[in-house]
Amino acid sequence: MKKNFGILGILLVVFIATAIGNPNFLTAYNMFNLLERASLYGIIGIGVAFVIITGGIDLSIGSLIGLVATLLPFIVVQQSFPLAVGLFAIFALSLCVGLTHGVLITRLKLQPFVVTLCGLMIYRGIARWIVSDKTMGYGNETFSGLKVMVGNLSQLPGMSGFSWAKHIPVAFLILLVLGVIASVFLNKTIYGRYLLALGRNEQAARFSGINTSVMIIIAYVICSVISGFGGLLFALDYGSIQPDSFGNFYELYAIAAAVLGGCSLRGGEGSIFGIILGAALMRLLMNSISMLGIDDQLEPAVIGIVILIGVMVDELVKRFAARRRAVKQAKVTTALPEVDA
Amino acid sequence: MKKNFGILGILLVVFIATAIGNPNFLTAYNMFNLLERASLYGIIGIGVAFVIITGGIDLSIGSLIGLVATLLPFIVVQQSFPLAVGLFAIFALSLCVGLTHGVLITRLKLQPFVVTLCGLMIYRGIARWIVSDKTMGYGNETFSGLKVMVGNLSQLPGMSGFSWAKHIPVAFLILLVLGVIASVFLNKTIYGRYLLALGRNEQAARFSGINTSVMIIIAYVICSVISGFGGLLFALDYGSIQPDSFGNFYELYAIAAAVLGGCSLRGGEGSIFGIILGAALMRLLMNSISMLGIDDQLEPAVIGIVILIGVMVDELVKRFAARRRAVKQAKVTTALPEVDA
Amino acid sequence: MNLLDNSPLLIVESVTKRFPGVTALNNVCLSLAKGEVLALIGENGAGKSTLMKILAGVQMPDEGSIRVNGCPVRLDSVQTAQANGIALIHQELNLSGNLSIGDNIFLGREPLRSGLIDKKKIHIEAQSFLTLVGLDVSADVLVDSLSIGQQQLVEIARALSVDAKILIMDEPTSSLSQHETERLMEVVKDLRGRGVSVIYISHRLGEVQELADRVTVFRDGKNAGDLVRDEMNHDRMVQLMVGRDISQFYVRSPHDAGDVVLEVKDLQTAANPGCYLNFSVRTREIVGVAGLVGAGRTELFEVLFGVQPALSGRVMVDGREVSLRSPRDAIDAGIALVPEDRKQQGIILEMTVRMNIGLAGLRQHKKKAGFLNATQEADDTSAMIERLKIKTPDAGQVVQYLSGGNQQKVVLGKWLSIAPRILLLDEPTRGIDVGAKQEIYGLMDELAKKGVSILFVSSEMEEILGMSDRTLVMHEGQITGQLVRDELSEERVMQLATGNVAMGTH
Amino acid sequence: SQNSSDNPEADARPKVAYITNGIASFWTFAEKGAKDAAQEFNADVNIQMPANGVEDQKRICQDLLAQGIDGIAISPIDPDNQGDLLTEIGQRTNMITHDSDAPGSERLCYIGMDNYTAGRMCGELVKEAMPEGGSVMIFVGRLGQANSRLRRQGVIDELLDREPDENRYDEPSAGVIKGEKYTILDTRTDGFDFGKAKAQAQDAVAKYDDLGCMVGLFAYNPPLMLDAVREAGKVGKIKIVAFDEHDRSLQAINDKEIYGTVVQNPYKYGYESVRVLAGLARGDSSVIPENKILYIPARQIRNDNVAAFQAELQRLLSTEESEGTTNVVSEPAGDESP
Ligand SMILES: Nc1ncnc2c1ncn2[C@@H]1O[C@H](COP(=O)(O)OP(=O)(O)OP(=O)(O)O)[C@@H](O)[C@H]1O
Ligand SMILES: Nc1ncnc2c1ncn2[C@@H]1O[C@H](COP(=O)(O)OP(=O)(O)OP(=O)(O)O)[C@@H](O)[C@H]1O
Ligand SMILES: [Mg+2]
Ligand SMILES: [Mg+2]
Repeated sequence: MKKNFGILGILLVVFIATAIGNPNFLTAYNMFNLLERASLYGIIGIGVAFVIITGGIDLSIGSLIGLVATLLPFIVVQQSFPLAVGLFAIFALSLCVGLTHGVLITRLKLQPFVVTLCGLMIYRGIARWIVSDKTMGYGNETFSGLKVMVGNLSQLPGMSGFSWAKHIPVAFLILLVLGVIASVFLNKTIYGRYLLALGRNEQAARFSGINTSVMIIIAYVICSVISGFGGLLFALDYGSIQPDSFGNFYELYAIAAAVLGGCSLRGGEGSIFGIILGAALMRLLMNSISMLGIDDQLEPAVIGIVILIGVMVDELVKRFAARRRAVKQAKVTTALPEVDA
Repeated sequence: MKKNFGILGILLVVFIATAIGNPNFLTAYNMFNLLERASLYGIIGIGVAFVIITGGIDLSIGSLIGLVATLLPFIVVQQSFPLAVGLFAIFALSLCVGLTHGVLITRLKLQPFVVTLCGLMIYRGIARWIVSDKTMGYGNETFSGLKVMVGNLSQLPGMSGFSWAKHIPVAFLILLVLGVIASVFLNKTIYGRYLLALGRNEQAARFSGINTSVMIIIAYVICSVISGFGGLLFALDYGSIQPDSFGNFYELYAIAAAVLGGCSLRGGEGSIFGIILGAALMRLLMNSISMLGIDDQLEPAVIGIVILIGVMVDELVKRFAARRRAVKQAKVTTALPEVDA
Repeated sequence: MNLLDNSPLLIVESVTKRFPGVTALNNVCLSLAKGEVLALIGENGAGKSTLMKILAGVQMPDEGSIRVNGCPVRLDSVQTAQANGIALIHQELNLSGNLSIGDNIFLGREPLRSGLIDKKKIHIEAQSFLTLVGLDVSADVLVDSLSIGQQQLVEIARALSVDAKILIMDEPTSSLSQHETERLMEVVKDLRGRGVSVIYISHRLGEVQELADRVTVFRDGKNAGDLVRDEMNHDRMVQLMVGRDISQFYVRSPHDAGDVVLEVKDLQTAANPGCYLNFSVRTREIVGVAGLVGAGRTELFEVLFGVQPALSGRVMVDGREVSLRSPRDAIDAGIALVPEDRKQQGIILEMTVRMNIGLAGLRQHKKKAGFLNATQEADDTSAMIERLKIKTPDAGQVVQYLSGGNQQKVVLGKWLSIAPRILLLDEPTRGIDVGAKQEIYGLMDELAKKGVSILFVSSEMEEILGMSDRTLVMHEGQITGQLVRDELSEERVMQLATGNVAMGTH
Repeated sequence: SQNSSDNPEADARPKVAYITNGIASFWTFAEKGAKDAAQEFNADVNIQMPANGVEDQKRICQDLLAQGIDGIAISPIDPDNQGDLLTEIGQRTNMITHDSDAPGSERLCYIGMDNYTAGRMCGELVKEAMPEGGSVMIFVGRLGQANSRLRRQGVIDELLDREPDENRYDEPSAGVIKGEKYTILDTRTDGFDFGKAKAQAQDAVAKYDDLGCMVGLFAYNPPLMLDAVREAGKVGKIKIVAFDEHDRSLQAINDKEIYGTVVQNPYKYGYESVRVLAGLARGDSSVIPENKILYIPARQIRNDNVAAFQAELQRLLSTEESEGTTNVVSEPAGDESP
């Protein structure tokens, strides 16, 4: 958590600055929206974190999201299968995608960047092809039950009585649950420990009796399944899906959130809390840009600059801490010899 | 060159299959187009190869291309500066971009993926902001001189007499020249040797007295300058620049070409010839898809699958060769002990 | 003894260097005369390598001064160090595996012809240096395809090619066997004869005694004393290094070997497919495996540990055949491996002592539905820290800040915590100081007494002679002989290891 | 690419191509029209939707030319700057433009409407929806393409009662544009990212207490704007004016949640393009009108005529369904329009 100081600081500064700049920023309506967006992107950020921790990467997330979101209405509305079949199909698809990535990476020893770059292209092509580039929609009655997931807490059974529940998105609850599970998995189970270990030094992990291939495959499966689930949430929220562009660049958002949150792309490091912060910061920035009336065109530049500053601050904080430790050490060692002598 | 067998094979197969499938494929017109496209993408592929060889990556290429292509007409047409000023400005810009990447990566020890991901966002934002998202055009008279670079050889001074010159794009000549220079640089000069050495083991290179930071910075500068130049060529060829999308995903095409051509993203490996092959294969595929009347929507999927097959074949060839070597070795060693005994 | 100039060539004065968490050098001094071979010894983490890196321009000192030929110098880069005539063979291998041997030897100093690299010249000159160090491989071969020992020889060839006035060798023999080591001794003596000054770091005190004109000893980042040639004997050196006497170095009590535990039949490995290996190990037995660099010993261990598959043959534990397709299988069969390449295969540098020691035992936590058993992990770790006397501030220390010997003990601790029945040790004391060595020997003995079967590879003749109940000798992938304790002698081992004799007894 | 049929007598049938400026379900109707015409006029039509802008469009055209084609109908993404490509096509085959014109090129004919005028029609709807005046936000996928800029400019010019001038461009970065009655607060783009489009709408609702009307210029914008307004509980307070025929937009017009929309007639674009090209291929130049422009006007849809319009669309779709080629049930129409 210590290494999330930099980003937490930036988050607070931007938050306060926007609140001062535009009083409407703090309205319940805007806060709800912000929370919901941060949650959706946070969810896919958590997914990719597992892969990043193994020292890998997944560039196919955006395309998988596009494919899943396209497939569900295709199966359920166009082919008239029951919703359960559709949901199972996209779940199975996500799982197979992750499995394939993992197997290609561990068995054939292909590079994760390459495998998932190909995935980026392949899933996009399939999504476009299946529905001939037609826009898919979630306006259908069938999906109204699922839509609770992108509503507010008061829509949940038994929650309608609480007035505050109206102001909390269900997606935030999902994020919290997922975040806690992921955090426990990563830090409290042996599998999480295996992932962290092999992310640092795969060979040493294998030499310690860890089945690193299986663990890596699991990481890719987790990533793809969470991405697929995230794709469903995004689709429900936006209602309308264009197969050729839905989800484009989402992998970069997810990776950026993970990196901002302290994941090292070299593997072996990552905090779920940090990733949620990272996703929140990115969405906050976009909201602030709107709220403060900053040029729309500059938005990508602002986000890019903030991420850059974030990682730079983190790096400098790390160096500063190391230096301070060295200085402290110096004092200790100059004190000790007198006792020795 | 040996390791380009797989991809060369696929290239030939696709080429012959398309030629059989559609006789129009081999027309001079189509060949010219194909050669030109392959050349343009080959050029940016060569650029990114330098960075990949150091074990780095440059995700900002597409955005830089967009920025450069937007800036030139902005400076020359809208602000009415002379063309030379405009050209110098985009050259200087590309150079500074590369320099900044290199410095952030070597001095601040930031990860290349992160730095250039931020670049991807920042340059896009700046390009959009400077011209307020307006489309920029190269229809202007001022650029007609430059347009020779995307014409055919017969437009070059002294070449109008040769009838064959009409069928060769100038861009192909540029690619050849650049390819030869890059190849010599990489394989015959000490700088190339240093890049290869540090790409595999930076510490070893540093301990050998190589200023690895400077070499890495040089690689990023080369990449950005070539990308900028490539951006100019693309812009001249397409004539119309939408600041918010021009060049999107080009970095992925460039990286894919380099990887197909045998560059390892782990660094230390790369053949210029292979990269050119890689770029050619990708463009050939797109052309073949058109020529054979394959569903347009499937295009990304086809490309993704072919790249995947390409790297898989390369990997299997490599393993097979290793096994054969081992077997050969075995024969030699089994021969020896019998003499001993 | 050589006649030395009065004015030393190199003087290091009160150099201090701090790292986060440690003070590696604390006011150390050192001097080196022209044509002198100075041995630098000290326990792991005493600061030897740190000082050498400072001299080679890789690191900058926090305080202190350095003079070469009487002039103060600021060695802020490898280039300035080279300009001052200083070359360093690093303790860790530093080669680019994607380049050829020749390219590595001349990396950073490539001869040019009309602006381009002169490949021919590189080849010819590199070949001559390879001959000098006794590596019989073409200079065009990629470094990736060499074994660690061979790579070490390439490193040495590179340092020789620099033509330095001061040549620093940081444990050059740590992965060399006797044969190559002797060759290196000759080279060093020859260099001395030509007026080159050498700083020689080694934990093998025998080499030091043979080679050094003078010995400087470091302890805990400080000077602990100097010894001139006449004063140099094993005990004095150890005394200065460790601060106490180590009377009995090789700890061995008589083991009465029991039943056969591990039996290997017609085992064929990928690196040496022409050879079929047969041997067995019994309980309470310590079996040494001797051989030259590249004899195939590591390869054998990796097959036994399931790292790479055997081409054919059988491995039996307790008379039952086991299939070894992964380290997991091996561990399940009761086999553990302490690998040769500690940093790549043994430990996870960025993780804590606790996490490293706990890593192999985590599977036993499965009882708790896969949740970590923090108490068990903590208990295991503190037990190991105590039992192996691991020097660490606490179990939460990151392993990369430990000295090499203590890192090695962490690897041992990881395996002892799951109580293996067959322990494979590949160069267990590589790069480890005498104190830690003795502790490891003691441990091996203790384990054997408790019924563990130990198979260990060593390139150090003394260690083989001192520790093994039985010795297997390998040559070019083949087991050329087995020597029981009574037959064991340096000559016998060398004969078998160099393949100079007819096949030994099986 | 869809070759409409593999007829044995294909030799006699002209091969023509219909090229859009991107992928959008707006073009689904054009595709339908083109196919219907192909059947009627005995031609093969190859429908191509470039996914990646100018570059893709160029590549697709060149590849078609290389295969030999009897005519190309193209919607140039950036007519001003694609002169070289248009010349190349014009020299090699019959070329007409649709949806977006390139008057300076060698095109034989233009089929479509004027985006600027359509924008002004959209502005008229805003005026009707909010006769007493107020502040307006504009949402659009991209401003990079000429048609969206023209559309936006039309809206602004109409609201400010300016003289028509297609070359005017109020830069979005210039900030608030104040007219006598109407104030254009801002224009936000989303780059076809639906998530961002929704966020932009939500942010605007949150930011401006006095927001009077939201205008969505690409088909997917209005439904997302409506979501935002609903969530804020401001339906009716904030007026919405749409563009194109997204089914949710039409439904909302029915429910009086959206005031109205401006629709083009993409079916006609496709139909007429193929008809003209087939005629030209057979040497019949009478298919081209005198002024070389086949004007297909845009229409304004309000609550009073939305039912009839929906029925019209339904008819188109049902024929399509019976053919069994494609069926877009949930989304009968409309994404970002060209
Ligand atoms: N880069 C570094 N960062 C932090 N600590 C370091 C670093 N390099 C060395 N140290 C620490 O400095 C101390 C001295 O290390 P050094 O490598 O000089 O020991 P050494 O005498 O060469 O030991 P060995 O015999 O094991 O090679 C050790 O405690 C080591 O952990
Ligand atoms: N993966 C491999 N593929 C091919 N050859 C290999 C491989 N690993 C090792 N070798 C070769 O097999 C031989 C035996 O190597 P190994 O490392 O097992 O020897 P060793 O006796 O342990 O020597 P060292 O003391 O250098 O470790 C060497 O010639 C080495 O080059
Ligand atoms: Mg050392
Ligand atoms: Mg070995």
